[in-house]
Amino acid sequence: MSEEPVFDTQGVVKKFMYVNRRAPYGTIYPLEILESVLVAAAFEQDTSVAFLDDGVFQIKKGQDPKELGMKNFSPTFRALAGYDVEKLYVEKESMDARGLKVDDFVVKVRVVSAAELAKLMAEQDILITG
Amino acid sequence: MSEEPVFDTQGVVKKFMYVNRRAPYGTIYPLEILESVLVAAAFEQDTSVAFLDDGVFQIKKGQDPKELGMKNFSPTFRALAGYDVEKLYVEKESMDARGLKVDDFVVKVRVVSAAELAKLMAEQDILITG
Amino acid sequence: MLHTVNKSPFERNTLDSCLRLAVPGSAILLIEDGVYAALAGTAQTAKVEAAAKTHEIYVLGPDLKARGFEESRLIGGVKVVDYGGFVDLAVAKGTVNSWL
Amino acid sequence: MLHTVNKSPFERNTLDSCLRLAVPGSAILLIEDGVYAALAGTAQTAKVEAAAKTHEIYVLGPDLKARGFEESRLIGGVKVVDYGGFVDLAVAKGTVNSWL
Amino acid sequence: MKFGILVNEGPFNHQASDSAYQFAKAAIGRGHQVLRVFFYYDGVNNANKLSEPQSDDRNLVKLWGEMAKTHKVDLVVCVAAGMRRGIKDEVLAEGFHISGLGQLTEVGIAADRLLVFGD
Amino acid sequence: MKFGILVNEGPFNHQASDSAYQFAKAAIGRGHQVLRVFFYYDGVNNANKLSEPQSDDRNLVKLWGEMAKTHKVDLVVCVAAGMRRGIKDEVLAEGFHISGLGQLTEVGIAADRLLVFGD
Repeated sequence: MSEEPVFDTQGVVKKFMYVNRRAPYGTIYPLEILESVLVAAAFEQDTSVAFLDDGVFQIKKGQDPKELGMKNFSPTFRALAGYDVEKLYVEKESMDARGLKVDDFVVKVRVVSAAELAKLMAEQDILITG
Repeated sequence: MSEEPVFDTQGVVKKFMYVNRRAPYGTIYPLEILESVLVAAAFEQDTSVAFLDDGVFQIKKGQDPKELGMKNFSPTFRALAGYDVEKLYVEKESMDARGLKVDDFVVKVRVVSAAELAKLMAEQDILITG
Repeated sequence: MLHTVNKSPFERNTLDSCLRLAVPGSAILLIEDGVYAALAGTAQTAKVEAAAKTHEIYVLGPDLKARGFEESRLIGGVKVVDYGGFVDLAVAKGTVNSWL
Repeated sequence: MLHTVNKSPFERNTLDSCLRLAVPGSAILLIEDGVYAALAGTAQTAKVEAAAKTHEIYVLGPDLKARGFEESRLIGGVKVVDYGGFVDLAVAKGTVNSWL
Repeated sequence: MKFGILVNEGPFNHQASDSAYQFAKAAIGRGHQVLRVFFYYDGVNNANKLSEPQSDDRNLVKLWGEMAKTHKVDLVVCVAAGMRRGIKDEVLAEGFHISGLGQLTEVGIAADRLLVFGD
Repeated sequence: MKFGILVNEGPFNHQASDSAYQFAKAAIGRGHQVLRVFFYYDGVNNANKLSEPQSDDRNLVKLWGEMAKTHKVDLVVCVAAGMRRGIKDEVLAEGFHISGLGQLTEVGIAADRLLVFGD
């Protein structure tokens, strides 16, 4: 095993935005990226999550993948608030194109236009897509 | 190791069509599927390859991935004729949308319309997409 | 023939290719992320409704349920099947093409 | 900001999403199968030409060469860079978003 | 009826392996026979015996192995795809064996239907 | 400048790992520092020491290991993603080590830029 370097990150707070563009269950990205969101929050970074494109399906209410033998990870989104991740953005254009309404979501989100989200993205230090 | 069953395939000739829809180098599917085409031909099956969607880029002339450290596998398409795989179809709609002409290809192909290719697909016993 | 489509029509071109290359009368089964194509009231609905006039459209129930959608949100005329129904379709319809 | 797009615009919606979410003036680098978006004379050309009016569009040369296309087939105004140029763009343009 | 199945993706990352498994299970449940499952491309990762999913998650490597044992389904890992990706005898799970692409063509010929599951 | 790199896909199947490697090489060539490469999702397969590509093909597992050694690039395999996919100490290639997701956040904080390569 190699030696593990430790970087000096003391007191630095950066803007981390997770860019969630994929549908749940078809691939594992939405599940695994969520673990990373929680860790960034635990490191006390200024963490936000943007749901756009098929990513808006990640927070659809009523998910039940039991018959597939898979885990329903959508309740974890509700746990984000407990980690102070309250900046959850949904792009309006993506939501509308998919026939979804705010009532369809398992968490409280802020619906923003593509132009607003573009501005928010441009303000970040770190953008993580998965 | 489990015992390996042997199926009785003596004298059976089926229509195998390979449905190549992906661009080369971005993923390995086009390279690996080609090995399977050669094997089907070696088993003396009635083997054909359809290039449609981004699959038409697989047979573009002049590929040179040396700088990426990758292998140029496009010359193998020319070897198909030696294995009696002469049924190479290119869908015209896909070719036109990508601005490609017959002169752009490394092999001689038969250009067919979507309607013609649909009919050919419906006549197959086995369709392999990769 | 049976065609399966496993990708979201919002993300990829596979459904379009399937609709272009499926001969009239063949069956199309939407599985995995492909099930989103079966929803009413989306930007993809009109295309799928038009396709339903010339093709039988099926959707895999367990995949729909996993993603949190009830049958009431589906386009009219789309039939829901389980994995057993998927097997039956593969038996009944002849050669299968997976639009990957 | 620098945006990278690594998927073919004929196959996926990533370029569309990038163009919708990239603020005017940001740079877009086409890599891997994304390089096909830089070709002139295709069904995607008009969209990319329009985008080139508000964004700087770059294409990764080694990926273009791998796929058998010469610079003469590119849309006018698209700049070709090598991996060193990719690094320079990441340095110069600030935060990087990969449209995966 | 006799089925052959081709799996193009590894477990977990894509749903392909899950769908293939559920289809095979349902086919057997309907009284059909699944002659062989051929693992190609990243599909070879289905045969990695070191795979250790979380305790409340499904374990596809094991599920495939059990199906092979109970229902005599032949599980073949493509040798060339496996070499490239490091799926070799050292990590091969029970119920799988490594062989050549001829095994895919063979099951295509022998089966009434070949189904492909992938990305 | 200091770079962090996130790799989401395994070698060979997608070009992502190649692109990440070429980018890292070019960054080092330009005099920059690559602090850490974090392998997540199927990216953990980049650390499988059993990987044996054809003799005329590139060997990404080795190339990453050599870069780690020569240029002090820290190569981290996500422990959770690796467990699931069977990338554990038994098959871990030289130059890589297994650790938690905190290592990704940490390099995001410490680096001037974080680049993601994936499917």
